[in-house]
Amino acid sequence: MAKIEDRTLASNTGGNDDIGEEKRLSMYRTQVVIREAEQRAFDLFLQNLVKGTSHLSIGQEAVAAGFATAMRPGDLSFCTYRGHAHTLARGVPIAKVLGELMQRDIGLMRGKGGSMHLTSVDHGVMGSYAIVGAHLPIACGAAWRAQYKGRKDVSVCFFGDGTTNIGAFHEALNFAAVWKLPVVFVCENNLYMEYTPIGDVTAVPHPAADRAASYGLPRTVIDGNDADVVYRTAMSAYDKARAGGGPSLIECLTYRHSGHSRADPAKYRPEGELEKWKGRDPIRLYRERLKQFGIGEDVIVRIETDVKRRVDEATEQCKAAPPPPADILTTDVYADGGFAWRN
Amino acid sequence: MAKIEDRTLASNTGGNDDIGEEKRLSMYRTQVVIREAEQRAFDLFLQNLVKGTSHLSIGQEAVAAGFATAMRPGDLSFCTYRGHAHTLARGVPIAKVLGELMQRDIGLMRGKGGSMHLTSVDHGVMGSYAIVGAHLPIACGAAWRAQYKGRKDVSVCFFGDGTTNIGAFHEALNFAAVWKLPVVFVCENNLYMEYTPIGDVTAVPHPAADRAASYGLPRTVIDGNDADVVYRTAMSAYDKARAGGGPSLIECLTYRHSGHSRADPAKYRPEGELEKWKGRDPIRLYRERLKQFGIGEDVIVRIETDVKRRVDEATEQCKAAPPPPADILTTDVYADGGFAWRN
Amino acid sequence: MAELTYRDAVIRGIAQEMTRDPDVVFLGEDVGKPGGVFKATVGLYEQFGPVRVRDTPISEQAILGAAMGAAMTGLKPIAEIMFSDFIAVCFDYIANEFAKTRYMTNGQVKIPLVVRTGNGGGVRFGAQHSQSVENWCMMIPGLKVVAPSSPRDVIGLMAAAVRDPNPVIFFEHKALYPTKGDVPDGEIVDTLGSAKIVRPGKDATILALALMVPRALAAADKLKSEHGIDCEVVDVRSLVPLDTQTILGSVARTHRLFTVEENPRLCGWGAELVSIVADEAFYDLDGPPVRITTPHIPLPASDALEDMALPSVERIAERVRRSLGA
Amino acid sequence: MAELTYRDAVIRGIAQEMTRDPDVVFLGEDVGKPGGVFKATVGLYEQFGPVRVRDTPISEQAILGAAMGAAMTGLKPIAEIMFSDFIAVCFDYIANEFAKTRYMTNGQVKIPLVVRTGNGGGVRFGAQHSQSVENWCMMIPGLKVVAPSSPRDVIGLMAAAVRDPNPVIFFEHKALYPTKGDVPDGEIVDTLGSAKIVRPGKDATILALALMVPRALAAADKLKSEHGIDCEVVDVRSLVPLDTQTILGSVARTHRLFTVEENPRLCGWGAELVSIVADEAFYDLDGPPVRITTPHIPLPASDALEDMALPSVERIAERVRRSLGA
Ligand SMILES: Cc1ncc(C[n+]2csc(CCOP(=O)(O)OP(=O)(O)O)c2C)c(N)n1
Ligand SMILES: Cc1ncc(C[n+]2csc(CCOP(=O)(O)OP(=O)(O)O)c2C)c(N)n1
Ligand SMILES: [Mg+2]
Ligand SMILES: [Mg+2]
Repeated sequence: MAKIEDRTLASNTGGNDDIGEEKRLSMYRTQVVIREAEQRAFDLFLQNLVKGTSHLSIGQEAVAAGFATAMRPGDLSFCTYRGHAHTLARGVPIAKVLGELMQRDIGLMRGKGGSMHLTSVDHGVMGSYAIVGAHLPIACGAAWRAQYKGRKDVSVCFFGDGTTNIGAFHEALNFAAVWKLPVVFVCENNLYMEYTPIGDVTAVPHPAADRAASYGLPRTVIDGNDADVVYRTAMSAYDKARAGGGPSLIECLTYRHSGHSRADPAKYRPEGELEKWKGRDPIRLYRERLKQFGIGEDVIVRIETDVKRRVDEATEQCKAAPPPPADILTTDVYADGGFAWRN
Repeated sequence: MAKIEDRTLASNTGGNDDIGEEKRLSMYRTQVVIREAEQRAFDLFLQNLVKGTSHLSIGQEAVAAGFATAMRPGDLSFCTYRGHAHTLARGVPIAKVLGELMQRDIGLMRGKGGSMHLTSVDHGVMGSYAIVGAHLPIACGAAWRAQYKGRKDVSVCFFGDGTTNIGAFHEALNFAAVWKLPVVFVCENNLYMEYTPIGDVTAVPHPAADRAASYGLPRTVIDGNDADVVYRTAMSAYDKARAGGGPSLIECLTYRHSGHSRADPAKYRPEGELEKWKGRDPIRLYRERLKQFGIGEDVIVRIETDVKRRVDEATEQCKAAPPPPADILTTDVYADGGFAWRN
Repeated sequence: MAELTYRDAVIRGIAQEMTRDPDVVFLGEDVGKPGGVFKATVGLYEQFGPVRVRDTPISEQAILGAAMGAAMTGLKPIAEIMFSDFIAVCFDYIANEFAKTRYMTNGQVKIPLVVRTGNGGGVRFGAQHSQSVENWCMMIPGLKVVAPSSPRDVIGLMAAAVRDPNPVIFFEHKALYPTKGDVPDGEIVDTLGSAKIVRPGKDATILALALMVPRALAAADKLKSEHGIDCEVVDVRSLVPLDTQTILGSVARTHRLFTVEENPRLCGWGAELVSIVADEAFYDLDGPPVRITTPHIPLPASDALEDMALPSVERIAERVRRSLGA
Repeated sequence: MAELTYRDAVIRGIAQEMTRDPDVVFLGEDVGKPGGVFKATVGLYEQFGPVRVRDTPISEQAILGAAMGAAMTGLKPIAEIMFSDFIAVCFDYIANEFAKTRYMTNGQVKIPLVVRTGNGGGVRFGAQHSQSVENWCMMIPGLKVVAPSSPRDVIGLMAAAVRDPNPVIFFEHKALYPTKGDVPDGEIVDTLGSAKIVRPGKDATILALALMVPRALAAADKLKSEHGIDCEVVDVRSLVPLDTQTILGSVARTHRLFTVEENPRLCGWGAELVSIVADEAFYDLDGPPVRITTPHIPLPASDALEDMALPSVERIAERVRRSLGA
């Protein structure tokens, strides 16, 4: 990993490289938004204002920021229950995300979906899926539509290391490869399925990349904590997809700083592991990167302060918002808006 | 393929090689039994005496013969709907197999299971499964039991090329590898799923072998029409399994001479393909092999005549047998022998 | 007007909708070039080409998942699951994804797709290829579920299913594929959620579906000619939405209810219908509502045994006669 | 006698059986070293070691398939499917393999295994982690299906399930895990197929399962104290085998039937029970049998909405009161 990173840095000698200052600032902002919003979600959970379960991506922000920043409007994201990061990265307002976690009427789905199902079609976030693996074939279908209609959008599907062992993973990858679909599969390898180390339950060291050959795809493992590396990898996968070159499978090495879900104190971690990864905190790393590119501390702090303010505002907005009204309990089961199964 | 075969022949310079005359005669007999019994099944179908569907292995006999001959008593076979061959190869009486296809009371399961579900626990045939892929995890479980109990038996699981694209394949292979189970996965690549060429729907040229690396397993493709090659491959996979070395995945190249099932005239085949493969008919090939090893035509003919007689006898026995009696309609749904779901 | 097999009606129904709307696409195993294992899609590949009619790997989860993703983003896929028993290998899409996504997203995502599948017994395929699994889908909120019994209904309900903005599970009965019926010329479009009184009668209501409809009709004829019992036979056709008005209306006239279900007993669609009638038309009923079903067993392969398992004309007639005390 | 949580009763039930029989093995995701996501298997790994208590990959089909293969050949596996909603990804094993293999093989193969799974709502997990899916299993011939409501029943029915020579699907209710109850010391072994009258009464029979049992009891108390209505509450406990004697016996005394189902309406277990009672005890009934269910919708995540969806004490009481005209 260290090697990948060094190469990356070496290739970036100024603000006017392939990424450029504007995108970099935007990627930094996105990562800070995710960090602050998720940290807030955790605090609100401790105050019993976030109910149900929730799965944070603190420590994994660079993956979401890199892939989203490289997208064009119209590209589609398919996420898991650990989908707050990807949802925010597509520009969904913080209050809509926190509102859903807090089960308020202003939430993205007015409380009907909850933390594990964030969806914002307007932003290209085509859903967060809570059955492991289920969305990989679904992303194939969206990509098929693009291919069929001659559109140039790409479907990007995020999932974890543990997901590579379920049948739907295999079916989707083969299907996408055979049909040459414009879909990009992104495995966020955070070393754990739920509480079990991925290595304990997987036949190969790299759960996604070591399987790519089964689908005629190249092996790709990247440093998922370096947003620049992620961004560049994303760009080339999207380009390939748009050019009719078919799917990609990308394994991003990363780490979640918190437990699997809000219920998990993560005691199963070997000593020092968290600290080691905190040393590679994607946000700290990227902050340094910005400075290396000559961006001033004041610019960076301005972003940070602005994001914090927005998260505060969103929090207040959500706290003040009412719960969903009773009458939406039975709406939108069917396309006529209702739930009638009989006449 | 030609190359594999040449090597095989070269290594066999006499009746006293690693396989030996007795085993060879037995393997030849097994192949002829399968061929004759399946040909008979087809004739009986034309006479409307075999009902429902049936899936023949004519052309694929060497796989069944080689793997079964290498087994010890106590080793377990798990088959698909295309399981007559593997069932016969374990020594199940022909009349029990034909009887089941003819839906007679003397059938293996007295007509309750039918052609697609041949099972004979006494012979180690732990079932034929008609949902593609379902039996791969089941074979893992039987192997887990062997491992848990410290037994040395091996579970052998047969399936087709098309099966490699379903989720259960992937789950089973990873599971077997991680738990180092004594299970041998045998892919009979007969080039077609049902009517669709396997290459049209698979991302890699060798649907099983090209996926072995995903499970940390070596790539193995063999000539499935040469019973000696099959036998030797089976032996080494079984040895590895018994020694605690974990699973194997073996892709056998072969071809079915008839259609997918009795309903299929197999018009989708490119011209000349069938003829080419008939030129590599496993039985003709093995007959020549026997002669190369100095076995007399009279010995071979005696086997063939004996098998034909047995198939004739079995046919008459089945024709004379009654259909299953009404009272077994509701037996053995539950272990108490009945079907009561209430008091 | 032409006489058509149920099988050919499937082809015509799909072709009608693919001709009408270029966003209708069709995928499944061996459905394209080979024309389907039941020959119920012959010619579609030739007519609509390899871009709209696609053969897939043996990957039922990928088939349904892809159909859903395409439906969410603008296509109207028809997906084939060859035998309805195989719904078990892709049930997550049926139960958890298709059915819940619109609700969970508060209506943001719509999933207009059709899953068509060969359902039912009588063809000696054994326990894993013969089930009647309409209730597997009926029980899941968010789906629509239809099961036509005649060639005409196949076309009309297929059209209605394809045009419906919800996920629809379309059960074709394997044993009906070779059966024939008159079909009008031109476009046929039916309505989901309407039952059909296929034989009016005054002594009892018999509810049936798919293959059980012709059997219920034959039983009604037998009951009439042999015992003078005049049964009304209702082809339920659509389990969701359910035409309870027609059903309750019929029971209000006949005062007796029988369901004829091919599914094994427990939690079959007849249980739901009986529970509705027992609650809402309790005082209309002159005697106990009776369910005639396949016994609660897996289906045997043997012809002799299978024929004993499924409700037969004789069993239906005998059960009704006995209940009516004739 | 000790007070135990439902969660700890699961641990004790499994431990009791693993201690008794070395062929009992246990597998699932995060069940071993981590002690389970619901902490309902804490300590088993330490007590029985890594050979008997095994963590698996996220491969539900492999989990159930392996359990079946092991069961067929001599072990007695307990497999965990973490949330019962995930039965949808491995439903082939439930519906087509476990349930049919004994029958298809004419009794050659036996499959003594237990699938235990976290079922039900009330914990704000949303539509894909909150379903009550007992009916998904009840409808399949060849399975047994239980759903305990108390710590004591958890242990006793777990023991009965593990000792049963058939595949048993064991539904633990997630919302009940923290609830407490008295449990006798020593070995507890119950019987599958026996319902329990948990509150005798004479005015109406209320059938309930799992989380709905305490709610039905509370509703009965409310009906008694506020309206003088005396309800008999039956904890059905086991859907297959079904104790129809106890149920029909109760209805014969009370003459009214209510079911309280957490499942969405269509084809829930209550439909089956109503159809049995309506047929066999028609003349015992003094009024329509009524089903109280979750509406036919996916479950919402929001606490406010979810509480409106599941049958509540108030809704149960109100519905019974209204039906009885009090
Ligand atoms: C089919 C299915 N099985 C199990 C689960 C329970 N579960 C939720 S998240 C998870 C771990 C997923 O691990 P991974 O794919 O690595 O993603 P991560 O949570 O690490 O982002 C499990 C087992 C589920 N939701 N769906
Ligand atoms: C889950 C499932 N999907 C589809 C089928 C229908 N089907 C039966 S056999 C078959 C082809 C299997 O091909 P392959 O694995 O190559 O085996 P072969 O028949 O060639 O021996 C298909 C698609 C099935 N039985 N189960
Ligand atoms: Mg992970
Ligand atoms: Mg094949």
